[in-house]
Amino acid sequence: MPPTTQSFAAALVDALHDALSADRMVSLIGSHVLGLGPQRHLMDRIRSDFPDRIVDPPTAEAGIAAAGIGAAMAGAHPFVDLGTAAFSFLAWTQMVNEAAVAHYMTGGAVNVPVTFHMLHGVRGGGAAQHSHSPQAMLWNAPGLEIVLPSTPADAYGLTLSALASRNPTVLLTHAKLLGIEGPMPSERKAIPFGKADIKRQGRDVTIVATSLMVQYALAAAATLAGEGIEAEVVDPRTLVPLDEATILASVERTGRLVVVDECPLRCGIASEIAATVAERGFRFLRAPIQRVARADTPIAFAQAQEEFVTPDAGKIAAAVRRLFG
Amino acid sequence: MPPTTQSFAAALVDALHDALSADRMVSLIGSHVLGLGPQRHLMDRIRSDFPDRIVDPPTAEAGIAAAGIGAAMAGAHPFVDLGTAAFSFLAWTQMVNEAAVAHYMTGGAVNVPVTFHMLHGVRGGGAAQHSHSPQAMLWNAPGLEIVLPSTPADAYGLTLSALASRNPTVLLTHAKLLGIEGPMPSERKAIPFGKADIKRQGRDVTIVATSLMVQYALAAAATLAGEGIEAEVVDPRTLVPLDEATILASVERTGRLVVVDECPLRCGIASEIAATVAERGFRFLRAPIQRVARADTPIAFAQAQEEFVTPDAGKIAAAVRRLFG
Amino acid sequence: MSHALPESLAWSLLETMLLMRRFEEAVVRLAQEGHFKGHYHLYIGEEATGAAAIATLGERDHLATTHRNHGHVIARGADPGRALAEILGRANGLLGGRGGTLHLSDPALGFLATSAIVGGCISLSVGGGYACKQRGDGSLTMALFGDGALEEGVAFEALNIAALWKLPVVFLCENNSVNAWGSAKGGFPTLNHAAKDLCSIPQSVGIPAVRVDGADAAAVHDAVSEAAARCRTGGGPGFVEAITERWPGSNPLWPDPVTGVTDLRMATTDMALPQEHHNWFRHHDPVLRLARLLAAGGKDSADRIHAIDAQQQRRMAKAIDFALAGAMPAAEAALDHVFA
Amino acid sequence: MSHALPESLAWSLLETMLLMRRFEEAVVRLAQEGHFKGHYHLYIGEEATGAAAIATLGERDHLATTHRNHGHVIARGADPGRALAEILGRANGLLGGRGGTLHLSDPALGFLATSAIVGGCISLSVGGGYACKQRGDGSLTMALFGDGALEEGVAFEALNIAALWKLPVVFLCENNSVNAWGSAKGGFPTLNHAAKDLCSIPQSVGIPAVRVDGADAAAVHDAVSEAAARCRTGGGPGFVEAITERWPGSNPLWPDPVTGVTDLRMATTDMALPQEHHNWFRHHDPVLRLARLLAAGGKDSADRIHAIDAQQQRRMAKAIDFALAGAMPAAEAALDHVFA
Ligand SMILES: Cc1ncc(C[n+]2csc(CCOP(=O)(O)OP(=O)(O)O)c2C)c(N)n1
Ligand SMILES: Cc1ncc(C[n+]2csc(CCOP(=O)(O)OP(=O)(O)O)c2C)c(N)n1
Ligand SMILES: [Mg+2]
Ligand SMILES: [Mg+2]
Repeated sequence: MPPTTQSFAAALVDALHDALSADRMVSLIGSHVLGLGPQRHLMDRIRSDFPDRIVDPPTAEAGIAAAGIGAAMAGAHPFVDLGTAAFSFLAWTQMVNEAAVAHYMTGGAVNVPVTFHMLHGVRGGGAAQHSHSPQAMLWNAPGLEIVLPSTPADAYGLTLSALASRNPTVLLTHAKLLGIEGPMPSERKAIPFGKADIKRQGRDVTIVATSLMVQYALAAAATLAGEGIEAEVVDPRTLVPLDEATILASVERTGRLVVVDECPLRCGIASEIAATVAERGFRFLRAPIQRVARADTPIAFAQAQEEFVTPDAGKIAAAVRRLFG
Repeated sequence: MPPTTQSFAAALVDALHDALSADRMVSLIGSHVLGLGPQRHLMDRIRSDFPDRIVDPPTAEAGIAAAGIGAAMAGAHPFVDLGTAAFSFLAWTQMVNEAAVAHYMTGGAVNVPVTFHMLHGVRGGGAAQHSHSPQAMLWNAPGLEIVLPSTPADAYGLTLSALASRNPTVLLTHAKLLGIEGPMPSERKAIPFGKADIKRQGRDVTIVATSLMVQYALAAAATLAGEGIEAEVVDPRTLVPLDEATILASVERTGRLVVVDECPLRCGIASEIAATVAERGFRFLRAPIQRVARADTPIAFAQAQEEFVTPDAGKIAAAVRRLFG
Repeated sequence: MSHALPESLAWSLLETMLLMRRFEEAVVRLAQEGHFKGHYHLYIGEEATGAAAIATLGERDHLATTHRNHGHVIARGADPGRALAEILGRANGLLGGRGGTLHLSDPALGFLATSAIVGGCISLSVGGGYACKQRGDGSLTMALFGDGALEEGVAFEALNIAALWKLPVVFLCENNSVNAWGSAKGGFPTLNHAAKDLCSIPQSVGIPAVRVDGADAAAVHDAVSEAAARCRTGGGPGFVEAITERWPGSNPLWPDPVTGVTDLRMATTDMALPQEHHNWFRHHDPVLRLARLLAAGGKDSADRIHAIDAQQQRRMAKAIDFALAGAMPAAEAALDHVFA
Repeated sequence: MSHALPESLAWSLLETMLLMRRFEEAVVRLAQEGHFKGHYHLYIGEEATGAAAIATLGERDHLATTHRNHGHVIARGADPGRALAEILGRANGLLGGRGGTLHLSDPALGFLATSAIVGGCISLSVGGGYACKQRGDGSLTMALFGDGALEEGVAFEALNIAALWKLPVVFLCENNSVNAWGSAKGGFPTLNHAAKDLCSIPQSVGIPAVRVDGADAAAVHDAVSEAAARCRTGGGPGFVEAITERWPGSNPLWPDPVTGVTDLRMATTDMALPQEHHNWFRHHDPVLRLARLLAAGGKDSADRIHAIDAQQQRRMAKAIDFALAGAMPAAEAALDHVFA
C-alpha cells in the first residue's frame, strides 16, 4: 500500500516512476531532478529501474531543451530537467519561441509533449543568479502550460498530468518545498490542469498564492484566524490553464483580495491575478487589491537582505491586516 | 539647422551619431539597427563616419550580448543591436541574469552601461517567431532600464539618455514606427528617464499606452472625440523607471483606465499598470479597468489572423466605449 | 560528377529538381504580383543538395529544416499546391496559413516544426534523432541548415549531444557562402565565422565530417548515404558540408530573379549561354548540370528531359491555380490551436 | 617542472599559492563551523595555475572568473580578510555581502562581475577584451573558467567572436576533469564532452591553443606569457588548457577536507607521506610540488618556506578575525544598488 503521507520529493519521484512504467516513450533528460540536497538519493530508484531512460546531459541547457522539444515533435515524451530555474534562461528561445509556438504555427499538426522541470525560488544563499522564479515571464509566452504544485499530493497528481499532456508543460518545483511532508490521497491519480484548489476556506479575504507561497499563506491564515480574520487560500495550481472562475467566485464571497507571489513585483503573477480581478471582478471589490511579491531587486547573498525582499507569512498577514485596518 | 520634422529612423540615427561623436567609448555591435526595410540606408552615415566603431557580428546573440556586457563592465559603452526582438531570447540569460544583476551583486562596484536595441512587435508577416514584444518579460527582471519611444522626438531624446546611462538599458523600437514622421523640438537634448508624457489631454478616460500603441491610442482618441469622449493618452516612455505619479494623477482626474499593450495579455505591461492602479489608485476608479492587449496566442502568418489578435485603434475605441456603454 | 549515379536515380532526381526549380520560379512571380508579403528565401542553386540528400531517406525518417525550406518540402514529396498555398497564407495551405514561407513544412511527411530561428533546426534535429533512437527502428533524422547556423552556440551544443549519445542524425550543412565568407565591409556579410573550414567544428567533437560539391547530386548522394548508413546501424551522427555557389539572384533582402526562368535548352542544345551570369549557367546551376549530364545520352534523353519538365510545369500551373483559389483562413480561428 | 622559473618568481608564486591554500583551509573550517551556508567551490589543487597565470598580468588588465574563484581573487592581490568576509556575507566583504562565494570578485583589481552561470565568465571576458582593444593601451582580459564551460554553446560563440575580432583575451581553461571525463553512470559526471581534446575547440576557430600541466607553475607561466604577449601586440586571443588532477576532497556536493591541513614538511623533510591519498601528496598537490622544488636548495630554503608559510598563516588568522568581526549588512539596504 502506498504511504498515506509523503514528502514532496518522494511524491514527485513516485509520479515519474509511474509515468515511466506506463509509457515507454517517457524518458528523463537530466537526472538531478531533486537538486543536490538531501532528497537526491530518492532518484536512485529511477536510475536503477530505468537505466536506459535516464541520461546525464552536458551543461548545455539550450541544447538539451531543444533535444527534448525535437524528440517530442517526433513522438517521444521527454521530461527535461533544467536544474536551477535560472538555467532556463539559457534555454529561453527553445521554451518560448520553439516549444510554445510549434503546435500553433503548424496549424495543429505538430504536438510537443515535452515537460520541462526546474527548481525555482529564493532558496537561501542562492544570491543573485540562483534564486529566480521564471513563471511570470513564461506566462507571457502563450503556448506553454505552467504547473506549480504546492503540496506532495499536488506534486504527484500534477506531475502525472504533465507527463500525459500533449502540450509543452513547465513544471516548477520550489527548492524549499522538496522536503515538506503532507498527506496523500488513498487513490492516486492525475490531477487535471485548470482546477484551482481552495486550500483553506474563509469568508473575510481571499489570498491567492502558488507554490511555496501557498504554505506561507496557510501559515498567515492560521495567525489571522487567531485575530478573528478568516482568510480563504486559493491555489490555482496551474497558471495555464487558469481557473479564473474559482478565484472570482472567492473574491465575490470575500470582497477582498491579496495576491502572493515570489516573482519580482512588476509583471509578476500577482500583477496578472490582480489585473484580472480588477477587470472582471471589479464590482466584488470592497478594498484595494494588495500584492505581496518579491521586491524589484535581485537577491543578495546576505541572508537578512534575502529575507527582506522575499514574501513570508508575516508579510502576508500584514497585508491582510492593512485591509481591515 | 536640424530638420523640424523627421522620421523615427532618422531621429534614432541622429542620436547614435551624436552619442558616437560625444564619447569615444561608445560603439555599435551590430549594424542593422533599422532592420532590412527601406530606412536601412540611413545607417550608412554612421558606417562612413565611424568605421572603427561599428562591427557586423556573427549570428550569435548570446555571445554578442555578453561581449557588450563585459565591455561595459570594463569601461566601454557599447550599443548592442540584437535585430528582431525575438532574437533577444537567445541572449536572455545575458540580459536578465548578467547585465541586470551585476551592479547589485557587486554591491554597486561594477557598472554595466550597455544598451541593447531590438525591433519589436507584430510587424506584418512575421508569423509566430518574428513578432515578439519582450518588454513585459524584461520588466520582471529587476535591474534593467526599459525604454519604449513612440515618436521621432522621443526616439532621439531617449536614445541619447540610453547611451549616457550608467545602467544596462533595453531600447525597444517597434518595427512599424521606423517610418513614421513627426515634429522635432528646436533644441535637441536628452529626455530623462522616468518622465511620462501626456501625449493628449482629456477629461473622460485615461489611456496608458507605449511604443506603437501610443499612435493607435491617439487615433482612437481622435475618433472618440467625435463621439464626445475626451480621452487622455499617457505614454510612460520608460517602464523602468516608471512614472507612477503621472498615471495615477491622470486616473484621479478621469476615473477610468484603459491600458493598451502589444504584449500577450497574461503578465503583460497592461496587467502591471492595471494592478498598480488597482492597488494604489483604487479609490479613483469609477469603472473596471480595461486591458487591450494581444490575445494569448502566438502570431499566425495569415494576415487576417495576425490582425485579429493584435490591438489597433478600433479595439481601443471599443474598449473605451464599453466604459461609457 | 565525382561518381556516377544509377541512371534511374539520376532521372528521378532531375524530376524532383525540376519541380523544385519551377516551384521557386512560381514563388517569385507570385511575390512580384503582390500575392503575399514579407521576407522569403529561395532554394535556387541548392536543388542538387536537397534532392539527393532527401532521396536517401525512408518513410519513417524525420527531417528538420530552416528558413530556406521550400526545396526540402518539395523534395520530400509535399503537394506543391498546398505548399504554395501555405506561402500565400491560405486556409488550404500545408499548415492552414499559420506558418507561411518561414515555417513551411509538411508534418505528415516526417518534418518537425520548421524553425526560422537560426540554429533552431540543427538543435531540434538532435531531438528527432533521440526519438528515432528510442523507437529503435533504424530510422534517423536529417537536419538541413545553412552555414550561418554554425555561428550559433546551440549548434555546437547540438553536435556535442548527438556525438555523446550516438544519435542517428545526419547534419547537412548547406554552405552557400564560400564566396561571401567573412565580413563584407559596408554590406551584408553572409558568414561571420573564424573557422577556415566548417568541418573542423563537428570534427572537434568527434563527428565524421566530409565536404562535397553541393551542385553535384552524385557526390551529395554518396556522402549522405554513407552517413545515413552509419546512423542506422548505431554508429552515431555524421556531418556533410555541401558547398554551393551563391545563386546570382540571392539578395539578403529580396530575391531578384536575374537569371530568368530556367531554359533547359541551355543543357539539351548548344544554344549560346547569356553573357551575363555565364558562369552560373555554365558551371553552377545544379539543374542545368544534371540535365546536361543526362542529355549526353543523345536525342532521346533530351526529349525525355523536356517531357519531364513539361509535366512539372503543368503540375506547377495546377498548383498555382489551387493556391490562388484557396480561401483566406477565418480571422477568429486565430484563437485555435494554441494547445492540442 | 618543464622549464625553470626565475628564482624570485618561484618564491613569489609560492607565497601566493600558500596564501591561496591557507585561505581555502579557513573557508572549509568556517563552513564546518556553520558561519555561512550554501554551496561553495574550493580552489585546492589548482593553485599553480591561477598563481602563475595571474602573475603575468599588469595593472590595467581585466579578469573574469567563475564559481570556483577564491584562488583567483587572492592571487590577484585582494585582501584576504575582505574576501573571507564576503564569503560570510558580511558588510565589510569585498562586495558588501551581496555576492558571497558564488560571485566573489574584487572590482578594484580589474575583475569583471563574477558570473556563477557556467559559460558566463568566458563570454563576458570577450567583452573585456573588446574594451581593452578599444582603449588601445596594450591591456588584455584573462578568462579563468572550468572545462565544463566548454559544454555551453556561448563559449563557442565567444571563441569565434574573439577570433574574428582579434581581441586580446587569454582563455585559460582549468580542466580538473581528466580523470572524470564522460558520464559517470549513477554518479555525477564532471565533463560531458564528446571532444577527446578540448584544445580542438578553440583550434577549430583558428585560436592557437596549448595544453599544459596545471600543477606545473613554470609551464603555466610560459604558456600564458606567450599567449599574453601575442594579445598585447594585436595578435588576437590565445587559449591555454591547464590540466590538474582532481583534489581528493572535491565533491560535487560539499568539499570534504580529506587531505587535512597542508603540512609543508611533506615537501621540506623526508617525513613519510600518509598512505591514504599518497598519490596526491607525492605527485599532484601543486603547493607541495613547488615547495619541494624550492626546498631542493637546502636547509636555508626549507627555512624560508616555513617562514613564508608562517607569515601567511598569521595573515589568515587576522583575516579570519576581520571577517568574523564584520557586521551583517542592514536588511533594508537590500533595496540599494539596483541601479547606479
Ligand atoms: C537567431 C536568429 N538570428 C538572426 C536571424 C536573421 N537571419 C535570418 S536568415 C539569416 C542568415 C542565415 O544564414 P544561413 O544559415 O547560412 O542560411 P542561408 O540564408 O544562407 O541559407 C539570418 C542571420 C534569425 N532568423 N535568427
Ligand atoms: C548554466 C549553468 N548550468 C549549470 C550550473 C550548475 N553547475 C555549477 S558548477 C558546475 C560544473 C562546472 O564545471 P566546470 O566548469 O568544469 O568547473 P569546476 O567546478 O570543475 O571547476 C555546474 C554544472 C550552472 N552554475 N550554470
Ligand atoms: Mg548561408
Ligand atoms: Mg571542471
